Amino acid sequence: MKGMTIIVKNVTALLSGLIFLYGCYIVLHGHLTPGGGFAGGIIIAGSFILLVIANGIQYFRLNKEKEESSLFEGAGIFCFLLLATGGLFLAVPVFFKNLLPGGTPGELLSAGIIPVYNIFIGIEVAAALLSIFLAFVIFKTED
Amino acid sequence: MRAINVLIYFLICFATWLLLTHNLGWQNLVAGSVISLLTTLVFSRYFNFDVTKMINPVRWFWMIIYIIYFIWQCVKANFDVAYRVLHPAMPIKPGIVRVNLTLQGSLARTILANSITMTPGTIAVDIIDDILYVHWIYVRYLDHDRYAYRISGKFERILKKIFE
Amino acid sequence: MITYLLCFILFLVGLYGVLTRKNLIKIIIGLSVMEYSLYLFLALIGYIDGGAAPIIDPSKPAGLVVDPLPQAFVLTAIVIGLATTALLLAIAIRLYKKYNTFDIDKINTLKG
Amino acid sequence: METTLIVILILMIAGALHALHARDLLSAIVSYAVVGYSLVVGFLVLKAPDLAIVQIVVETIALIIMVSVLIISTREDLAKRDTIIIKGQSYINVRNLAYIFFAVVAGFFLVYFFNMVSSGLEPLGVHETRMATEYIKNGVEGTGSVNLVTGVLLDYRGFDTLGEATILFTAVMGILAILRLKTHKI
Repeated sequence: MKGMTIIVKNVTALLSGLIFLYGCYIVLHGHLTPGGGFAGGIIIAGSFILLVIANGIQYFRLNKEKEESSLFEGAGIFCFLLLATGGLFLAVPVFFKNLLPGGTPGELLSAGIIPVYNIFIGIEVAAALLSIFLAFVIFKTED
Repeated sequence: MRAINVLIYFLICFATWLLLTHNLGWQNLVAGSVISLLTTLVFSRYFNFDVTKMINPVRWFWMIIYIIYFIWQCVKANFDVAYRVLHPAMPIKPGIVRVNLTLQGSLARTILANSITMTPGTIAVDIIDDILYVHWIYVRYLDHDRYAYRISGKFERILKKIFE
Repeated sequence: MITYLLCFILFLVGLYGVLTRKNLIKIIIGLSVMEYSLYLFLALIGYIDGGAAPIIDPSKPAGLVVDPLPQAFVLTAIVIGLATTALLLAIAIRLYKKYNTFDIDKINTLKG
Repeated sequence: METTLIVILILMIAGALHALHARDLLSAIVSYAVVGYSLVVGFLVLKAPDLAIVQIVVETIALIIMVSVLIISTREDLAKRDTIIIKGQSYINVRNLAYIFFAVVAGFFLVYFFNMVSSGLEPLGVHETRMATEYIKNGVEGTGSVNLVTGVLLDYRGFDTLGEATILFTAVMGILAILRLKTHKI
């Protein structure tokens, strides 16, 4: 993939950060507004995919980036499991125990552990989709 | 210049966060600054435009004039294209023309190309080495100076006042 | 009731595509269409007449709300559907690189 | 309400049929996108904004991946197959009759099962499930999440989400194994 014209590159440079910000907003407000880890993770992956499509793959050292995204994926799912078993440390023998204090519903810091779950699911989904896309792109340029 | 760019990018991100959330509670402000910092860390390296000139208020004044002029051009072009589509004989003569750009700076060129694209009837195809390729629905002149003035002359003059 | 019937017909269209098409891409499209019909069917089951979206304003008394349980199921199923579609596409492109065709009949005869 | 859904479903069926019969694979994928984006509108009509957001981004990413597959390979569907007509041999032979028989039997069973399932369903809009009233009444106090879908997904049904994450992880590992790069020469 060669990359597109300078117009597309400039517009992408302006917008991809804001798309990333929007994805983070969707993830963080998953317990208040429609959205959550899945939708936000896919939008975050979309911002990176936009950069790769616009700038071409020579712009990034992609092999390294693919390893990093796989690493993030593993870290995300591991933290998710760790939080799920986290009740054991507080001597509560329930898997997926909502162990943080609840707070008042409707605030950003509420719903106990659900926002934290959302963040880790967002990391996992974003890394998974990014590595799927990069695998296809690298496979295409291989031979 | 680099540090100012990063700072301006952070402010843009934070303003976008506030516009998205509509909430001034302390939790929201802390979350917004953390997310904006993260975005700045990852994406500010792609934001390398020269933005220090934009502090001058005269340039903002010209930007307002540019927006008004652009909307006026857009309305005129809309009626023109609607006339061409609805006319039974369909008086179109499409073609791709080359326009030599006198404008420097990639951000200004991007805005110029996007303005040309958003005006109905013309589409900016590509920019290769100071030459802008434009697809035009009715190629009126074959002389370079005349069609260049017709397509991008006024736009370019105002954009020069904004960005240079 | 007619919406359920149309969902079933959409499922049958997908099944028809999987069974009769020879092109791998079209088989994948057929599988996705079957998945989509199931998502819509589950969302239809959870719908309540006059219900609001399942986001409750805590300051007001809760009114009638659409059932959130099928929506949660469909949410996970959509992401899994994307992953399996991508996996099938990866297999298809590997087969294309090896046999230079998407036709499953030709792949069958060329094997060995 | 129901008419809107019927129109959307008919559009989806038409899109799916065209996707399965188009000769150019790129137009097949565009018709497939019609199915996916109509599904987004359907979710919005059914008051499921979470599903609509997820479906619209998933559909976009799926289209990008599909087009990236098509760019590597061919855009043409299969070459036109010449049907060989041998004189004196009729189309009605044992093999074709067996195919028709199996198709009829399978269709009969599918319609029978659908009939069996749909006789137990309430009509659209009427809904009496025990879990729904329970979740709606106690969901906000129980989980603290205003968005009930997130509350169900991550609190009541956390196991499902863990399984979903595992499947996603496994699928990505499978894709990376299938599309493995050449071994590095060091």
